Amino acid sequence: MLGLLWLLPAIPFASALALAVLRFSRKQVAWIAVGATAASTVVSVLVTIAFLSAPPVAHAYTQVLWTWIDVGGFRPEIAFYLDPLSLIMTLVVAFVSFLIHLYSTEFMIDDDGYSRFFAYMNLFVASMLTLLLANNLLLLYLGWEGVGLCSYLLIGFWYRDPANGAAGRKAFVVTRIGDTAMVIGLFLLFHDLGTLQIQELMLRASQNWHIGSPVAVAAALLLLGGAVGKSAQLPLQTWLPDAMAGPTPVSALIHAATMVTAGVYLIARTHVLYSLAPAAQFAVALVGAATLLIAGFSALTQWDLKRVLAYSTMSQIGYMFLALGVGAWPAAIFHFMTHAFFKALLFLAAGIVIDALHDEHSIFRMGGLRTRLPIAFWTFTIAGCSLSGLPLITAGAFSKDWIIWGAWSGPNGNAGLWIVALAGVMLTTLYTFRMIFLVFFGEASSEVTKRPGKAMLIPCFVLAFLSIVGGYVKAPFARFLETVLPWTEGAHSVPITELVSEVIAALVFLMGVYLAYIFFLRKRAYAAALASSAAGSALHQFWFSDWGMDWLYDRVFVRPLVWFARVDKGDFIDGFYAGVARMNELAWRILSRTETGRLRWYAAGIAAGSVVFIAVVLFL
Amino acid sequence: MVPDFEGAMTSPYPIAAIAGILIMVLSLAALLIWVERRLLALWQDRYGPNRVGPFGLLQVVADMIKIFAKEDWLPPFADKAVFIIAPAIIMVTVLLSFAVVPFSPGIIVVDLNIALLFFLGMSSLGVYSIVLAGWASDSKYSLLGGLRAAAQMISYEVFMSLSLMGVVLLAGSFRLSAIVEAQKRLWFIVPQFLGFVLFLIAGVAEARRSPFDLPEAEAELVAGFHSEYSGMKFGMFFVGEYLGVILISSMITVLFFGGWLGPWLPPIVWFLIKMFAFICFFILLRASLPRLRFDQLMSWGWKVMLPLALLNLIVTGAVVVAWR
Amino acid sequence: MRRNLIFILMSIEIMLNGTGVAFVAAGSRWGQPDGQIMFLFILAMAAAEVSVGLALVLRLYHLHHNLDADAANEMRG
Amino acid sequence: MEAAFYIAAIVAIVSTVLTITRSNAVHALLYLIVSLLAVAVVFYAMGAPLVAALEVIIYAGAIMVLFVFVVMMLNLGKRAAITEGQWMQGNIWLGPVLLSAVLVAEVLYLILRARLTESAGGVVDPKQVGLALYGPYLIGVELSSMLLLGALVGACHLGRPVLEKAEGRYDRNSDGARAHSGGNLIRAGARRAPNAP
Repeated sequence: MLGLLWLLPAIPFASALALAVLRFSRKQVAWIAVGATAASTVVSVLVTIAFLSAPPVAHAYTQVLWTWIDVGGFRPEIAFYLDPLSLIMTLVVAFVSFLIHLYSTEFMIDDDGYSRFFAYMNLFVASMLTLLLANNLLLLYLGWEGVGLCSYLLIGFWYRDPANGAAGRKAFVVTRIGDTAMVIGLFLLFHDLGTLQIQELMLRASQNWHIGSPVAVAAALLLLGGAVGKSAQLPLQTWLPDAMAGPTPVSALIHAATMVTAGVYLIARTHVLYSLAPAAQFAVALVGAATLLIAGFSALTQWDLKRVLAYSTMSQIGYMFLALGVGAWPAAIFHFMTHAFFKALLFLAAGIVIDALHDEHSIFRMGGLRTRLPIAFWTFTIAGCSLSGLPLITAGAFSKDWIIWGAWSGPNGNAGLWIVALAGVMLTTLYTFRMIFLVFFGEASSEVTKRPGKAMLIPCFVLAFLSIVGGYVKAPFARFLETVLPWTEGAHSVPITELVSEVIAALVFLMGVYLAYIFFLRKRAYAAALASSAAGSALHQFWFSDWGMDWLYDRVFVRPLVWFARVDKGDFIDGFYAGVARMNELAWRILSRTETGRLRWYAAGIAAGSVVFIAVVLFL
Repeated sequence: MVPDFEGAMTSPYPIAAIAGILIMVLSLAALLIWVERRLLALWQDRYGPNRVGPFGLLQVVADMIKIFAKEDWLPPFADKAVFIIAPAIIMVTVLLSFAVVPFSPGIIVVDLNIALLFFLGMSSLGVYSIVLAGWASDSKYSLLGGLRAAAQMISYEVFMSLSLMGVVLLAGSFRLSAIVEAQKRLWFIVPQFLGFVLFLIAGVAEARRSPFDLPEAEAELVAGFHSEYSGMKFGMFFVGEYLGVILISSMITVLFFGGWLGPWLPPIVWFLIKMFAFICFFILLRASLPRLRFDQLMSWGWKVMLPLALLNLIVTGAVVVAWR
Repeated sequence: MRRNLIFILMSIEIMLNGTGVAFVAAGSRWGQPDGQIMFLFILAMAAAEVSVGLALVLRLYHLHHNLDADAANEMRG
Repeated sequence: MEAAFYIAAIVAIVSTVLTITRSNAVHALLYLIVSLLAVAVVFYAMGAPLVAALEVIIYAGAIMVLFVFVVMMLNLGKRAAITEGQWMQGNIWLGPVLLSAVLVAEVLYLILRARLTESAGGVVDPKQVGLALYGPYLIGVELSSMLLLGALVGACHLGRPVLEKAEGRYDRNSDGARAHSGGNLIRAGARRAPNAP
């Protein structure tokens, strides 16, 4: 059964190819695309069953398909590696992708590029699964770039509007910065350790490098660069909000299942390396904590429903980074799973709302939808509660509490990170309930023109169910992951217990809900007053523009570069190339004299040439 | 320098074999003229030739006398040399093909190691007869017939060769006697059914029999490529067509139906029975099917038959590889 | 001197065939299959060349109503 | 077999010479076919049966049929043969003959210089050829398949009736079509179609 592993990425890839090359009717397209992801899901379930019923040796299974490249000592293979970590990731990715595909069949039904859309989506899933299952970093990088390419294609899916194309380009270029760092990291690893095969690499790293050695720190930081780019963390987070230009299911796919979690996966996969480089690991925690706060504040000020969700994703990924940074590895993966469920659901429900209101994105122009879109309301609320961590009954609460607890008690945890994590809970709750109150409560302000059909509702129900019960598997989850990502509490003395941390988090949550209720439902005037005061308005503007990051980058990088390029336009190198071109032109002028267009002339030329050639061979 | 010219089964008396096979084949071809007319009549509820001799058997003799006695007319506008060569080519190529057909052990002129390729080569040369006849006659109907023949032959030859490669793969040899021997356990019709169907269709087209008789389509082109022919030259085309039918039937027998293999009866009898069954099938085709349109013929050949032949070859190859 | 495109193509065929004979002869001189393989490649190339060449000839004939190679000197530099 | 080889070789040379001296295209083609068949016999005598068969099937059977087909389709007639005869006269022969003479001299010199030793190569089986073809020469096979595909597409493209159609629309003034479409005949008429009566 485990031998079916290769089918996981192969099926969506084949389907993507078929959809891109051949022509089908809309119905066929839907069947093929959804069928491919469904088949992938089935395969991943089968593989999981096989893995659980008869765990392979050392809890890892490798399937070598063929040798990819064989140059010198460099011999990466097309090989898939299955261990509890990649198993869980694959399962979640395949399943959530399947649900999102199902949802898209209805959501995109009126779009011209139906087949193109699903070809990209399938390719996206195939790349992500390749990334997850790769047994060496090069193959992982292939999937990594495939994911980047597909995100570019999908964000700019409605390419007729130049703004969308620009958003796609931005996502591509910004993640490219991270990718470059990652490639350099790969070079460094290969140069020092002589392999890219992940397990082998980890083994050699722990043998060759002592803890805190500069090479290990450099390599870990470079990989972190890649992860930061892909996962939209500080300082490369600017592409994610703009990525909302794509269709809503794409946002769901990017945010919930694929792309942004790739960075989390990369760090978890190479966690041995980070254990060897405490400085780099602490950097991960810092990046996570900073992003968590910054994105949370920004989310508070956005008016576009999808942008709020985008910042929320950033901040939740920040949580995962924080968990990775403090050494609470399984907590990060657990949060990835629950996040996949509720964030996908949030986007899907938001898609229903946006679709129902004629493409209206502004939450200030929504309102009172509770009664008119009850299903969207309930699913959105469930997902929102899960996101902000409604204690005891939602999945998000379990994973988040674990991270918060880990921020204190993990190997690298401390009180400061713990407080940041709690502040994050506050922010999350505030912006989530701001959304819920503004969109679904209050008086109605716009007309509902469309109601979702079955294909859109079923994924929502399934995800809502998972957003609630997903948290109860925490204990077996941790046990299952133990072989790959051991969870150890820090050795330092902890004055509080896990229970206390959870209770405090719950209190913070309640406070957040209350504040949101006051500001955004009961007394909206307060919020308005706060925002319009001088300091408040400046802060609002600052947060709204993502802490001025885009402005900063524009000033620091883009403009100087453009200026330099303009100044440097006429340097001597151009002269050299112009000279080459001129010489070619001259040669062309001379040679074109011989181009008479007369066949006999050419034939004579060939004959004379062979005479000369043979003569040269003969007499020299 | 000298290649392995003679296989295991070549007749010990080559001259006798040549003479015997020639006589047999030619008399069969002559007989076929009568058989075809009688069978067609039977299937179309008519009498057919029944006056001359018992069952009209001597009709053939009468026809032959007529053809021999007719004036051998050369059209003044024709290209004389080519006009005369053309009918000879078809006789030569078809009769040469018979040289490699293993009728039964010992009754074969030469058991060539590339016999199948030889057969294909001869059948591809046969087309010149039609094409050149069409060109040399210098009349528009003939020319059109010749053009059609050229296009048709090129199109159908391609998948004809390809359809046979499955058989070659299974038998592992181009030698026809080896192919027959390889069918001792199982006739190739079973594993190569698709190949058989393709070869059958290609064979009908190669023999220019209805429904693929477009080069002479009497309804549109008078008599196609042989409009200007008469007398003995016309007779050669006429007999050549029947020889072609016999050749294709015997090739089908050899390649797909185990050649001379069979219980109780002597090998040659088995061979003749199988061959005759296919000859009857050809005649039945003519009695039952309408003629294709030319564009249908071409697109049928290139768009349906060629991909099928390739598919057959690929699948056969895969199975053979998997089997080992 | 040949100016007829058909004849030029035929001459090319003759030359290709001559090369093929040389290859096969060399191959059989050493008893190796390589010469025959080269001939097969020549065969494939000849088939490709003839199909394109004859299609061009037909097109040119439609354009100029003769087969004079010198009439088809449209591609002069 | 020796005799067959020499006879076939002589036939091949004679018929090739006749090919290049005919002025009637079909006659030249017939001689060329004869020459190819003779070469096939030569191949067989040299111990290359597969190539001999392929020479007959593909060269003589397919490529030459294509030639005959095109010549018939052009239906050149007697006038063309006369023109051809006129083209063949005169002292235009001189240059090519001179060049060829030099070539022949060089080749002869090469042959004479190298002392050829007689050796019997023996028969090379079709099987051997096949194994070598799909073994070390696999890349070549792939390349020639691509070449053939390219030829197929090219021939199809050249044979398309699109150009005529585009011009046919402007039957009375086909230069106008050229000018109007900016010389792009394939798109000619596409622009003016809505206004056309």
